[in-house]
Amino acid sequence: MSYKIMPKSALNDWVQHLRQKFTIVAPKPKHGQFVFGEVTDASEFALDYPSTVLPPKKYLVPTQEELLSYSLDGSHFEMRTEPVPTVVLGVHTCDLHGIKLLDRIFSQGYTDTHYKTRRNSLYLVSYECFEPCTEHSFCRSMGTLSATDTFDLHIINLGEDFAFEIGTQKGESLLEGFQSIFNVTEVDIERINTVHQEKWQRFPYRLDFDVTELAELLTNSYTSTYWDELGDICLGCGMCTQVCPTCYCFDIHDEVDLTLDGGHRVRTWDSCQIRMFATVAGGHNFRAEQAARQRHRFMRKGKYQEDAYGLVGCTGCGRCAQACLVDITPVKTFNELYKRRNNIAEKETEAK
Amino acid sequence: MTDMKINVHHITRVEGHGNIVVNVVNGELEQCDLAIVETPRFFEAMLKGRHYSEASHITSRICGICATGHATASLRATENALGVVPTKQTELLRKLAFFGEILDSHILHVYMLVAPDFLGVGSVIPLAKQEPEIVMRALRMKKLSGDLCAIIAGRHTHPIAMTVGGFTHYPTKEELLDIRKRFEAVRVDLKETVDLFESLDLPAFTRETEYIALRKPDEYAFIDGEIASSDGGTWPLEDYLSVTNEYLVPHSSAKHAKNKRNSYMVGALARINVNFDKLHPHAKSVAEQLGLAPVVTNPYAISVAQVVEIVHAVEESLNILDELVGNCLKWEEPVKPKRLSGEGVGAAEVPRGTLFHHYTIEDGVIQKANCVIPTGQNLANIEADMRELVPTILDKSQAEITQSLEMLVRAYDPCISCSAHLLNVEFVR
Amino acid sequence: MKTLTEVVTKSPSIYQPVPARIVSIEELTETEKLFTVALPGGLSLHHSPGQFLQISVLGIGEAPISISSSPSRSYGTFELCVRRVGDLTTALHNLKRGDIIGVRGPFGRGFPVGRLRGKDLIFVAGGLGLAPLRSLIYEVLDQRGNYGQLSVLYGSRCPSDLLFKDELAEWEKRDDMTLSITVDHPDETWFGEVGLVLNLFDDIYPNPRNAVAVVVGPPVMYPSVIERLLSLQIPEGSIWLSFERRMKCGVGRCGHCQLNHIYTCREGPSFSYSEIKDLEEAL
Amino acid sequence: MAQYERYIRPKVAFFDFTSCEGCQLTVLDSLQTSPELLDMIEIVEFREAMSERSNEYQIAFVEGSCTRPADEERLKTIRSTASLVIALGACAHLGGINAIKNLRPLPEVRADVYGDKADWYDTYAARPISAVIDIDGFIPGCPIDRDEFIRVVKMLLQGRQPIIPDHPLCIECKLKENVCLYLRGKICLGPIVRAGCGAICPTYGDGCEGCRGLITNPNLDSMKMVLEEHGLSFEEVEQKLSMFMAYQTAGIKSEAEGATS
Ligand SMILES: Cc1cc2nc3c(=O)[nH]c(=O)nc-3n(C[C@H](O)[C@H](O)[C@H](O)COP(=O)(O)OP(=O)(O)OC[C@H]3O[C@@H](n4cnc5c(N)ncnc54)[C@H](O)[C@@H]3O)c2cc1C
Ligand code: SF4
Ligand code: SF4
Ligand code: SF4
Repeated sequence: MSYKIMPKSALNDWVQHLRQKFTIVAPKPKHGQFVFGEVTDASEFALDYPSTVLPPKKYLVPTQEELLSYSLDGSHFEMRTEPVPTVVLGVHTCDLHGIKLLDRIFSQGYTDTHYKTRRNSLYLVSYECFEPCTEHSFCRSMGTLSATDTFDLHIINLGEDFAFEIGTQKGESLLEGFQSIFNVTEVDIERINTVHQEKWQRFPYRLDFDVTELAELLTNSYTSTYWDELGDICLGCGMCTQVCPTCYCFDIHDEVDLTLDGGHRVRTWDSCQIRMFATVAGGHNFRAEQAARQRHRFMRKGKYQEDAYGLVGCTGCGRCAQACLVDITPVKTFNELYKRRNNIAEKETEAK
Repeated sequence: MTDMKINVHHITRVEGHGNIVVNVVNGELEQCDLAIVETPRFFEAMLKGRHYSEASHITSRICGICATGHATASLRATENALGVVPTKQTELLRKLAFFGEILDSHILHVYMLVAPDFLGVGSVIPLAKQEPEIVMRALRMKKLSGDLCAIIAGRHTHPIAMTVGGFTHYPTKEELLDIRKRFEAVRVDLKETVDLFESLDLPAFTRETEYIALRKPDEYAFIDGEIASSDGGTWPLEDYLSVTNEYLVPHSSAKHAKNKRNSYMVGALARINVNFDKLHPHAKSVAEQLGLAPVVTNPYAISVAQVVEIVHAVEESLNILDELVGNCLKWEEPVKPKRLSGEGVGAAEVPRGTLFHHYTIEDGVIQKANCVIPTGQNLANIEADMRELVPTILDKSQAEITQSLEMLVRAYDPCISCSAHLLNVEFVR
Repeated sequence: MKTLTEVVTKSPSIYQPVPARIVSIEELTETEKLFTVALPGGLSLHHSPGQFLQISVLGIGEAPISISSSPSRSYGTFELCVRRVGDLTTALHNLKRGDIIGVRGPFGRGFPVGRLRGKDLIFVAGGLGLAPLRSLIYEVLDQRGNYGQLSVLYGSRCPSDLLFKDELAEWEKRDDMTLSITVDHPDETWFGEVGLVLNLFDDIYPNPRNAVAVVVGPPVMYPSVIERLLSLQIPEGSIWLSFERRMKCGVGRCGHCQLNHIYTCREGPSFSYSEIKDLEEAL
Repeated sequence: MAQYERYIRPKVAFFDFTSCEGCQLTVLDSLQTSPELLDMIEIVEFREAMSERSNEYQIAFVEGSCTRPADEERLKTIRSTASLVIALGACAHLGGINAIKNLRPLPEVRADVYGDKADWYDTYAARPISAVIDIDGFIPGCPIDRDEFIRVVKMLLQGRQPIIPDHPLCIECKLKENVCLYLRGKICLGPIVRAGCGAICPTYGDGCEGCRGLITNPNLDSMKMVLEEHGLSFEEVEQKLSMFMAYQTAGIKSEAEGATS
């Protein structure tokens, strides 16, 4: 683990330094929230920001992405994923966890070259969280409150200075040639340790049980009537999946040119919450009820993704909770399922 | 020719449905009507009972071409009723969106609807084959005006971000600078446009009438002002009813209007006749180049007046863009109403003339609404023109007469779907 | 010879199809056509029965279609039996001989050919389900000695909907297999069985210990057929099914084909009943 | 659409009924970005923009609602002439703004507006054209979206049934990364309204008013609850839903009560 130190006052100089080679994106304010967007100056963004509307996954799987262009006679295909090297500044640790999961998903089996190309040109500069970013976040419960990997550089706010933890060579290269970078002293290391230690108590646990029990809880709750209750109130608006850092389901469609001699194959985000998602020809819908769609969503977050990729599918970022107009949230859902299961268990023991 | 019947069913290249009916018996003009057969829309009845915040969105649907104009007049009426005074920045942005619409509508009219008559083709579609340069230029200019509306209000037809007391969205500085650059570049197209219209021969026909437009002391009025007549006299907006004196005729689902004479004209030509002194200097010199010196009494010159206004709108837009960029646009929440009940009139010089909206609001809900639309005000005047024109051309073939009449009606750029709004009025006949 | 899979996985994008030419089109019914497709020079499909391809009509889109021909009978060409139901399939039906389509694949896990060796086979097809099963039928017929008895039970909506009529007639004549057919709605030309495919089970007496069943049909068919097979004492692991889901990528990512945690396109489309019986979203 | 047909430079006609003609204007505007359109289709009738007329066309785009008995005849003629009839915009697709008048009993509206001359003009409850003739597709929106119009034309040229999104606007709104209007203290019909407009209203700071119509499976009860939680009275909720969808929410109940003479 190697660290470097940069005075906070040098932030803008560093941004300008990076801009010579990279596009810089960072959290910019928008109507009381933040969104990742291109910046040209340190005054345009904040590193101490609550959360962004969309997670940085949009730089890996763009909301709409041209996969191919072709001529209709099939004589010509072209793949046009040519991402510009981009530095993402201020990625929260929960979002790092999300990207780590996406990395696994898009590289297993047949590699997704579109994802891979974008991923390779992305430089992740994460930022240590000091307090819960919103009332909805529950990262501590999900075990995503610290960064151990996936980042290229990780920034820790030390008051007057920033400490950079260097995660990769890519990360190191971001500091190359920049003047105001200093080696760490023992004092700095101490400050880093203190900061790390102090932050934990500020983050409450919000799940009533340990996250390692989550997958099993969901398995046992598969037939719970709670899903029907969610299905009744869920609007099926799909916001929850759109804003989620670990949702990646997509649609692919073709867009023909008006002259009808060429076309494009386009990938767009999709959502398991909408009616047509699992409908096949003939009209049969394999997930016809909203209750089943909500259950599917939570099963993926709490169990399926973990079973398949070894990482829990919810990062505790709280975005979906903030988005949902009918207050369907992972915390409420998981805790309610837990409560009901315990009640049942209690009744069973009583009966015995 | 002693007997002749002309019946143009659904005049083309105008907005909405109108018929021309001419009946000549024994060389005498028996009937000469512009019949508005557009289906009545009931907008005033629809507004009744709706929340005031919806009014501008509902009334912009009166007309797709002057949607921004309707929204503006509607917002001004509501604001006047509820004691809202918009900020300077709001006024500037509204003017910009308004200029976007003036440009869009005038370019559409002079290039796509009127020019084919002078260039001897049936429409802009063969024109696109015959004179692609002209059509591409028109499309380019129209795109610019549409884009101006879009960055400010989301779109031109049925603007989104314009709301009571201000805006719900603001353009970025980059967007303003970018559109400013394009406005500068469009001056080349403007010159070509002026040259094109200088080369066209207008039919020689004149008839003096009363010209009415909004007037302001310090600018060529488009939004607010007082009502002014070329026959003399000004009226505050609240007195609009005493100017428009609307009445119904059986052959038309739109109302007619008259002030001092039996009819009057509103629109680009009326504005130029009333407000020539307030035109931007560039526009003034273009007017001179095109031989437009007030008072102009040839109704076919309305299209030429529109060209002058195109120049005016481009130059004024550039000024406003400079001012906005210079003062660096800031986020302003819309000004909140002072009260939720009241009565107010809003007026604007939309592309086709003076538009009035008049609302009575109680507890935030609209109780009564009235909209007086430019084309309605022009109808009596168009018919008076037709009655004077027909006897002077009776020696021509029926096809030629029909063509002259259609061109006359088209010159007024009648917006028929607007005018078929029908209100709660006293019937004078 | 290079396989199509090699080309697809080595191309810049896994979503890039390989252009292939339609060499003949046969109209099987009013709504089904059989396309014979040739891969570009030197490419082999190298599939196993039950696998599918992602088929593109460029400018329209892509859809999963089972390979209907058998590996044992493909000489640079393969066959697709396509029912016209919507956008892409209608566009396919509009194509002519010589036209180009895009292919990716083959994808998925086909039928468990290895486990069928030496077994008595019961193939149950409902409607279009015969298309993928046909691939397997020829596989068995071409290596006839490797398998036990073969019974094919085929249910169709009406006589005019029967697929591969010539081949059915041939199969009927063979004495190394039995074919029974039933239709829901008979017409005046029909003298055969009428009713659900379940009725056809009355004539077969499988030895449960040595029998394997492969069932392909519309979703509504599965529960009753499975029930019948179970009642014949066929073990859950010896009942194989093939599932249809919406599929956009074919490689286990787009999410549409998920049944519970399983990506049908990758882990299926064929499953043994024991694998999926506890998955609510399977049946 | 019963049968798919491929079209090579089809003859296309535009017709208008009760409307603001903004959708036709949008069609004209689409030429600014897609001038090739004129090579791909032959426009044979477009009264707003051209004088030429024709009784021969394969594809008819119809703008506007049907608001009087006399319109029905014309619609039927269009239907019998064209192979494909596409409703253009909210008025034709839903009844749209025009149907607000259906909310009050027609005799009252008529008397309100015409006074004692009510019989001068012909009118009845506004309705979508699909209430009068079969249609083969629709392009929703008030006004239509320019890009969607071009997309539909392309699909028609390819012989396809036009695909119009049937999922909620929120999906698209989030793709635009808008801050949800509910978090900005406003209200929006996005969760129950059809996407496809690029969420243009929320993007410009205004709640969705439903001009594209409801999705197939809206959770209306839950939506109403959300609106009420955000301070709307029951009446205001009903009114919100009736701006463009009065025909759908209220039907043409008023017609039964009123004379249509
Ligand atoms: C593994 C596998 C193998 C298959 N093998 C074959 C095969 O061998 N042969 C074969 O013919 N098929 C096969 N299929 C089925 C085939 O993939 C589908 O029929 C095909 O995807 C349909 O695509 P389409 O574009 O023609 O239809 P679509 O246009 O997608 O329409 C499909 C159906 O959904 C409806 N629909 C579509 N969009 C909407 C909407 N927005 N709202 C409401 N309804 C809508 C349509 O009405 C239609 O009924 C297979 C499927 C799978 C998964
Ligand atoms: S955000 Fe809420 S209402 Fe919308 S789909 Fe998700 S859970 Fe349902
Ligand atoms: S499920 Fe909700 S809280 Fe969990 S990662 Fe997704 S958006 Fe964040
Ligand atoms: S603003 Fe409207 S459309 Fe956008 S997410 Fe919120 S509710 Fe949905």
